[in-house]
Amino acid sequence: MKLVTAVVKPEQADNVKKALNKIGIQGLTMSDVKGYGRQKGHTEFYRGSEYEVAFLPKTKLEIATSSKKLKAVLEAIQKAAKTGNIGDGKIFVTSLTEVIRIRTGEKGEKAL
Amino acid sequence: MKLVTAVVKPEQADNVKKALNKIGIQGLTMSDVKGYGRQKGHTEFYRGSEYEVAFLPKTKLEIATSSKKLKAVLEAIQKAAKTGNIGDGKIFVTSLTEVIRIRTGEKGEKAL
Amino acid sequence: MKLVTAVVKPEQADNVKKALNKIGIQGLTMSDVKGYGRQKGHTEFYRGSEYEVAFLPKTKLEIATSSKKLKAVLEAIQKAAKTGNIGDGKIFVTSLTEVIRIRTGEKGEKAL
Amino acid sequence: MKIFNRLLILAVVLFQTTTVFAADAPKPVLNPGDTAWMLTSTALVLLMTIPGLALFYGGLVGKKNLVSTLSQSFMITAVVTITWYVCGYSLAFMDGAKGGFIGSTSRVLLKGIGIGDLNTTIPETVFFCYQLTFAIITVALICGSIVERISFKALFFFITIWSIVVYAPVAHMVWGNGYLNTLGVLDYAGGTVVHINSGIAALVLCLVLGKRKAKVKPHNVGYTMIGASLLWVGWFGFNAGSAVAANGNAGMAMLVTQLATAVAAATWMIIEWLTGENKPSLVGMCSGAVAGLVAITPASGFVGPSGAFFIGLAAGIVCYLTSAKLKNAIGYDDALDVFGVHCCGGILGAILTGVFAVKAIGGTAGALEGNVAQIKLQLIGVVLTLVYSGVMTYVVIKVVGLFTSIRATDAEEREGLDLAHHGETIA
Amino acid sequence: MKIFNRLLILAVVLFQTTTVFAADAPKPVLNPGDTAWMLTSTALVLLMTIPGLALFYGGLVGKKNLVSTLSQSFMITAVVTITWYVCGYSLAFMDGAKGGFIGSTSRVLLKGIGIGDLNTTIPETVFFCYQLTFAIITVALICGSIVERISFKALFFFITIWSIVVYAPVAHMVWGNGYLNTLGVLDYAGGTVVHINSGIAALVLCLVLGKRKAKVKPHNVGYTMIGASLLWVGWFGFNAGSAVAANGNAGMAMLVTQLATAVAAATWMIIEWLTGENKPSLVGMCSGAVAGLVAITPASGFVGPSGAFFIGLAAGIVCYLTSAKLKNAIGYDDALDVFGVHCCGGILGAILTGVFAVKAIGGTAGALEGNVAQIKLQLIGVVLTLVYSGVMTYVVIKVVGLFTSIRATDAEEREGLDLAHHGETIA
Amino acid sequence: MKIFNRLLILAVVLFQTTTVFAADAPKPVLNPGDTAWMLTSTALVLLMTIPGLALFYGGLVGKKNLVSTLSQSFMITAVVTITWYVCGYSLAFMDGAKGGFIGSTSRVLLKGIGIGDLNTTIPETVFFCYQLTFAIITVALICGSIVERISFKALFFFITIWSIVVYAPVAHMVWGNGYLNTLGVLDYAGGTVVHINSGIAALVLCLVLGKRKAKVKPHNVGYTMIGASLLWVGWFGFNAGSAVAANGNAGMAMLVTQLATAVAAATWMIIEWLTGENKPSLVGMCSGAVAGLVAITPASGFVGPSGAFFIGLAAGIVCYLTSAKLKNAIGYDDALDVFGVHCCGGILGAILTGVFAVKAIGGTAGALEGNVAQIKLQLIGVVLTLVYSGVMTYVVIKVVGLFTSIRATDAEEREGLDLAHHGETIA
Ligand SMILES: Nc1ncnc2c1ncn2[C@@H]1O[C@H](COP(=O)(O)OP(=O)(O)O)[C@@H](O)[C@H]1O
Ligand SMILES: Nc1ncnc2c1ncn2[C@@H]1O[C@H](COP(=O)(O)OP(=O)(O)O)[C@@H](O)[C@H]1O
Ligand SMILES: Nc1ncnc2c1ncn2[C@@H]1O[C@H](COP(=O)(O)OP(=O)(O)O)[C@@H](O)[C@H]1O
Repeated sequence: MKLVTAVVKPEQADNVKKALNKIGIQGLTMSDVKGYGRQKGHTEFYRGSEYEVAFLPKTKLEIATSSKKLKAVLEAIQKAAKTGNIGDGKIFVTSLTEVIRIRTGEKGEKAL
Repeated sequence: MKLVTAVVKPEQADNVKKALNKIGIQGLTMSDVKGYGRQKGHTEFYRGSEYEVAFLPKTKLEIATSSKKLKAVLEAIQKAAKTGNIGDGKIFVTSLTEVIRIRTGEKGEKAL
Repeated sequence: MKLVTAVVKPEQADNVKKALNKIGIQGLTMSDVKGYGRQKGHTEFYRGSEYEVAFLPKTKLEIATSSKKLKAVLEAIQKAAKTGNIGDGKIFVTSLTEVIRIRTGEKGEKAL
Repeated sequence: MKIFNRLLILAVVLFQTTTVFAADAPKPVLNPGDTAWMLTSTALVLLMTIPGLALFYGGLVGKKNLVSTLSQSFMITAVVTITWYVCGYSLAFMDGAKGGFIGSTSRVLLKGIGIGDLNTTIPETVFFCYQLTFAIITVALICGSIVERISFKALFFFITIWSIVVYAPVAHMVWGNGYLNTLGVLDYAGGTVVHINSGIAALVLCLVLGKRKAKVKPHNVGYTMIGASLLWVGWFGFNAGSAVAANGNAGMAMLVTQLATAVAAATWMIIEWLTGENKPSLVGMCSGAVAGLVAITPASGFVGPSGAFFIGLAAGIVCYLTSAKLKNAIGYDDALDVFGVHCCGGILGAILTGVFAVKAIGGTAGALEGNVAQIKLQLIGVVLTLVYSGVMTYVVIKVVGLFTSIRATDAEEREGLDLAHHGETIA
Repeated sequence: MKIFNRLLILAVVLFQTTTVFAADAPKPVLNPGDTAWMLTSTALVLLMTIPGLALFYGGLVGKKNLVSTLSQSFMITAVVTITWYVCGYSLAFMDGAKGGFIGSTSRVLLKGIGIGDLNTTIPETVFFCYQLTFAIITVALICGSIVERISFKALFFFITIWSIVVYAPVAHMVWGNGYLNTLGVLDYAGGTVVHINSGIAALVLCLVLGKRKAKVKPHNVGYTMIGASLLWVGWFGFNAGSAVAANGNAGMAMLVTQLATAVAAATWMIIEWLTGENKPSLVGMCSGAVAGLVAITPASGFVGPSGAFFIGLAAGIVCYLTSAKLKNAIGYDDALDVFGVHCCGGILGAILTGVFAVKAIGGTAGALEGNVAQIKLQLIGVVLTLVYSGVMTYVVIKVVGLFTSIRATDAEEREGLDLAHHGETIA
Repeated sequence: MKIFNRLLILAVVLFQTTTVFAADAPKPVLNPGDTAWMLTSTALVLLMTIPGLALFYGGLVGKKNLVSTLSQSFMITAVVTITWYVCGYSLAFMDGAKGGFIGSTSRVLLKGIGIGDLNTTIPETVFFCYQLTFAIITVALICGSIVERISFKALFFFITIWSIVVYAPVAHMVWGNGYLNTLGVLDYAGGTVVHINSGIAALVLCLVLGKRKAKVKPHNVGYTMIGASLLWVGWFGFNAGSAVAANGNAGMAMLVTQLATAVAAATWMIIEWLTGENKPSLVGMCSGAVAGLVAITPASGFVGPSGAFFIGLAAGIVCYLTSAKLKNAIGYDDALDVFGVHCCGGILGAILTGVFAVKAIGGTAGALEGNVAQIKLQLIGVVLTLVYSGVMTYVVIKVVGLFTSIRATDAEEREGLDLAHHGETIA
C-alpha cells in the first residue's frame, strides 16, 4: 500500500477530489499548508515596512491507496491539479507498512 | 522505527493522548486536518445558496516510535479513538529511516 | 529520495528556511502543528477554571530531497533549529518511492 | 434672594408645562434634551445586547458554538421585541392595582399610542423602546449559563413565555406602581429586575439542563473584550439613561457607574495577580468590569462617588469568589457565570444601595445616613425576586420540556450547536 | 442686572416655545436638544457604514477578499465625504427650480457656511454631516453585488462620479425641493433615495461585471452578525434621526423601526426553520433584520405600530423570496443580495408606506385611511428612481470602463483581491 | 410681534454670552440639550479606547500579543479612572494660580461634588466623566510604541504615575487656568494635551525599551479597520464634544473633523497607490484617517471647511512621511507609529491651527487672517509640551525601572506576552 501526498494549489483541490472520486477513491485527508518552490512568495508593505511572506498557501492531500490503484491515482491527481503555471505542486509517494480502520479494526487493503 | 499517523475524531484526541502516555509514549505531534471517507460532509445553506462542505474536521496525530513498541501504540490508539461510529478514522504506518533530536543531536531510538 | 520532516520551534522556522536555501534546497512545505515531548504544555485559568493546554505550537517543515543531499539537509536543519533548550524538536526521515512535479510531469530527482 | 431663585425655577417648570398644551394642565411637556438623551440611551442599551453581550458570551464558548451563542442574543432581540409589543410593556408599565403584582392591559398591542403621548418629559414611544432594551438584555443574559447545550427550539419557546410571565411582573413590581415600588425598595436601573432576575433564572436552567459533556477554554478572548467594552460603554445608557432625563442625576449616575466599574475591574485583576497563577488575565479584567457594572446598577441613582468606590471594590471581590471559587466548589455548570456575576453581583448591589444611598442624590437615605431600615426593604426586594423568578423559571422550562426536548442530543453537543442547530460553521 | 438675566432665562424658554409654533415666526432658532440628537444620529449613521456595513459584507465573502471588502466601505467613506463637500450637498439640498431635478450650486465647497446657519432647529453644519452619512452608506451598499471581482481602481472612479450624478439628483428630487417631493411622494428616511437607488445600481453593476468564477461560503458569520447588529442600532439614527428633531416623531420612528426589524428577522428565521434545511440560520436572521430595516425606512415617519408589524412581516417574506429564490432562479450574481434585500425591500416599503400611512402621525393618510392615490404617487417615485439610477449607473460604469478595466483579472480573482489590489492578507 | 421675536433672538444670544463671561452673571443653568450631547460624547470617547484603540492596535501586532495589547487599553481604562477620581481631575481642572502649572486639590476624591454642580451648562459630574475619557485615551495611545515587549507590571506602575504627574499638569496648562491657556495657545480638543503629549512619551519609552526582537506583520487587518472606524466615529464626541454644548460650534467641529479625516485618508491612500508597491492598503487608509483626526483635533473649533481640507491634506502627506519613511530612516522601533502619527500629526495640527483659525468661528484669528503671532503662540505650546512630557516620561519610566524590570524577558517576548503576562492565548 502507498501513501500519496499531493501538495496542490488550493483552488484546484476540489477538482482533485472529484477526479479521485471518479476513479473510486473514497477517502481522503486534507490540510492547509504553505510552501514555496519555483513559485516564490511576495512582500507586503505596512506603513513603509516590508514583510516578506515567503510561503504561499497550498493544500495538502493525503490518500492511502493500494499499490494497484497507485498509477490511476497519480494520473488523476496530475490531470486535475495541473494548470500549467508554476506552483502547481508536487506529488510524493511513500510506502505504507500498515493501515488500520479504527472503527472495525480491519487491516491492510480492506481498511482503505 | 516507525511513524504512526492516526487520523481521528477531534473529540477523541485527548483520549488517545492519555492512552499513549500510559504506555510510555512521551512525544506527539498533532495537527488539524479535514477528511472524508465513509462519513461524508454536509451542506450549508446561506440565503438559499447551497455550499457543500465535503470535509469533516479531524485530528491527525503523528507518533514516531520504536518498532518494538509499535503494537502497543496501535492498540492504544485503536482503543482510545474508537466510538464505533463511522468516521472514527484510520491509522497509517510508515517506516522511518532516521530520527534526530535537534537539541542533542541524538539519533535513532535514543532520539524518540 | 528522502522526505525529511522537521518539527521545530516556530521562531526558528525562518532560520531553517534560510539555511536550506543556502545549501540549494529550493522547495519546502510548511504547516502549523502542535506537539509535546520533553517540553510540556501549560495550564490556563479562566475565572478559576483550569484548562490544560497540553500541546505547544510547532512548525512542521517537509523537504523532499535526493538521498545525496540528505546529509547536508539534516545538518543544516539541526544547526539552524537548535537553541539548546528543550522543545527544539525532531527530524524524521522516510523514503520516497516517487516524486512528481505536477506542472511538467517530471518524475524522480528531476522533480525535486 | 434664594426664594426668588426658587420662584424662577418654578416659573420655568410651570412654563414648560403650560405652553404647549396651554390651559393649566399639569401634564408634563416634552423636553428635547431629555428626549435626545433617551433616544441615545435606547441605542446604547440595544448595543449592549447586539453585538455587546453576544460577543462577550461568544468569545467565551468553544469555536463550534459561536454561531449558536450569537444567534441566541439575536433571536432574543427579535422575539422579545414582539412579546413586549404584544403585551409585555403594558403588563409591566401600565398602572395596575396599586401595590400589586402586574400592570394593566391598556396598552396591549400599543393600542392608542400616539406621537403626542408623553412619559414624564419624553415621548411614550421612546420610553417603550428604552424599556424594551432592558427586557431584551435581561432575557439574553440568561443564556450564559446554558450555552453549548440548550436546544435552540426550546430556548425560543422558553424566552417567549418567560419574557411575559417573569420579566413583566418583576418589572412592574419594582418600576411600575407594583408591590416593591410602593414598599420603597430602591432599584435605579435594574439590580433586581435585570440582574438578580436573569441570574437566578440562569442558575435554575443550568441545574435543570445538567452539565456540558466537555468544557473547552474560551475560544476568542478578543471577542470577549470587545463585548465587555461595548457593555461598559452601553451601560451609560443603562444607568445614566435611567434618570429618564439629561440632568444632574444622569450625570451622577454616569460618574458612579464609571468609577465602580473601574474599581471592580482593577480589583479582580489584582486578586488574580496576587493569587492563583499570578497573572492578571484579560478575561478577569473584563469579568471584574461587568461585576462592577452589575453591582452599581441598582445604586447608580442613589449613591455618590465614595459609595461607588466601595461598591466596586466589594463587587470585584465577591463576584470573583462566587465565579472562580464557589461554582467550582459546588459544581453546577453555570457556563459563563451568570449566577456568579449577575445574581450575586445584583444582590450585593441591592443591599449596598441600602447602605450607601445618599438623600441629597436620590432622595432616599441609606444605612450610613441612619436609615437602616432601607437594608431590610432591599432584602425584601432581593428575596421576592429570587423566589418568584426561580420558581417560575422552573415551571416555564418544565412546561416547555413537555413539548420539546430542552437539551441538545449528545451527538449535537459533540458536533457543536452551530452546525447542529443552525447549519452554519465558522471555517 | 441679575434680575435682567433671570428675565432672560424666562424669555429664552418662552421664546423657544413661541418660535416653533407661532404662525409668523421668524427664522427658527437653534434647539440644543434637537442638535444633540442630530449630532448623535450622524455618529450612528456613520457607524452603520464603518464598521457596520463593512463587517456585514466582509463576513459574507471569502477570506481572501475580506480586506478588499472592508477597504471598499472605508474608501467610499473618505471619497464621498469629499464629493459631498465639493458639490454633492449643494446639488442635493440647495433650492433649485421648484419641482426640478437638481439643486443649486450655492453651497459648492460649502461656501459661506457659518456656525450660525441653521436648518430648521439645528446647525446647517450638522445637517450637512447627517446627510453626508446617507450619501456614504448608499454608495457603500452598492458594493455588495460586486465584491470579490470589481477592480478597486474602477470602483474608485465609479463611486466618485456616481455620488454626484446619481445620488445628488435623486436626493434632491425626493428630499430637496425637487420633482418627487413636490409631487407628494413619501420617503421618510430613504427607501427610494438610499435603498432602491443603491439596489438597482447594484443589480446593473453585477450584470455588467458578470459572475464570480467561484462562490465560497461566508467565511466569518461572526463579522456578519456584528455588522447586522451595528446596522440595527445605527438605523435608529437613520430613521429616528430623519425627524431632524428630538420629538414625538423621532420616538415613533424609533418604535416602528424596532418593531418592523424584529418581525422581519423572526419571519425570515421561521421561514428557514419550517422549510429548506429546517434550520434557523444566523445569516438568515441577520438578513431578515436588514430586510425589515430597509422596508420600514420610507415608512418610518408615517406609520404606526400595526403598520410596522405588517411591513416587517411582508419584508421578511418578500426579501427571503427575492434573495434565496428569485436570484438563484434567474441566475445573476448579486453576491450579497443588494438587489434582493435593498431594492426589493425598498420598493416594498415605498408601496406599503402608501398603504399604512397614518395622518395623525406623519400628516399624510395612506390607502387604509382612504387615500388610495398615495400608492400611485409612491409607484411614481419607485419607477422614476429605478429608471434614472439604473440607466445612469450603466452609463457611468461604461464610461469608467473606457479608461480602466472594471473587473479584476482571473488571476487576481483566484488569488483574492486582498493581495491583488491591496497587497495585504489576513494570516 | 416679529420685532419682539427678533429681540428675543438677540436676547438669547446675548444671554448665552453673558452668562459665561459676565462678572456678575448668575450661576449658569443646566441645559438638557447640551447635557444630552455631553453624556453621549462621553460614551463616544470611551468607545474610542475600548474597544476602538485596543482593536486598532491589536490588529497591528502579532497574534501572540493580541491579548496583551487589548489588556493594556482595558487596564488603563480602569486605572486612569481611579487616578482621575483620586486627584487627576482636581489637579487638571480646579483653579490653581492663574497662569500656573497645576490646579488645586479642592476636588481630590471628588469631595463635595453634588448633582447640582454645573460646569457651564452641564453637570460637573458629566464634565468629570467627559474629561476622564480624554485622560484614558491619552495614556492608552502611548502603548502603541512599546507593544510586544513592555512588562505589564511596569506599564501598570508607569501609567498610574504618568496620568497624574504628566497628564494632569499638561491638561491644566492648556485647558485649565494654566500657563498656556492664559497665554492664548489654541488647542480645541487635545492636539497638545492628547496627541503631542502621548506621542512624545511614546517615543521616549520606545527608545528606553529598545527594539523588538522580531517584527511581524499585522496579524488582523480586520481588527485594525474596526478600530479605526470606531476611532473615527468616536472622534465626533472628542472634537464636537469639546464645544461642551450642542450648538453651532459643535456642528462646525463635527464638519471639519469629518472633512479633514476623509481628505487625509484619501491622501495617504493615493500616495501609496502612486508610489511604493502601487497598492492602496487598508492599513494605509486607516492610518491616514487617524492622521487626519489627530491633525484636526486642535483646530476643530477654530477653522472652517477649507482650513480643514488643507489640514487633512497636510496630515496625510506629513504623517505618511514620518511613519513610513522617517522611522525606517532613523531606526527607532515605534511599533505602531504613535510618534509618527500622533506627535507629528499633533504638532502639524497645532501649527496649522495658528494658520487657518477663523475669527468668526472660534473667536481667534489665525495667520491667514493676519494674526501671524498666533503661530508663535502655538509653537510655544508645542515645545513646552514636548519638553515637559518628554523629560518627565523619561524620569517616570526610570523610576519605575528601579523597582521592576520594564521589559519582558527574551523568552517572554518569544513566547508572546499573551501567555507570558496574562496566561491566555488566542487559539
Ligand atoms: N523539495 C520540496 N519538498 C517539499 N515540498 C516541495 C518541494 N518543492 C516544492 N514543494 C511544494 O510544492 C509547491 C509547488 O512547488 P513549485 O516549485 O512552486 O511549483 P512547480 O512544481 O509547479 O514548479 C511548493 O509551494 C511547495 O509546497
Ligand atoms: N484512503 C484514505 N486516505 C487518507 N485518509 C483517509 C482515507 N480514508 C479515510 N481517511 C481519513 O479517515 C477519516 C475517517 O474515515 P471514514 O471512512 O469516514 O471512517 P471509518 O474509517 O470509520 O469508516 C476520513 O475523514 C479521512 O480523514
Ligand atoms: N515521538 C514523537 N513522535 C512525534 N513527534 C514528536 C515525538 N517526540 C517529540 N515530538 C515533537 O517534537 C517536539 C519537540 O520535542 P521535545 O521532546 O519537547 O523537545 P526535545 O527534542 O528538545 O527534547 C514536540 O513538541 C513534538 O511536536
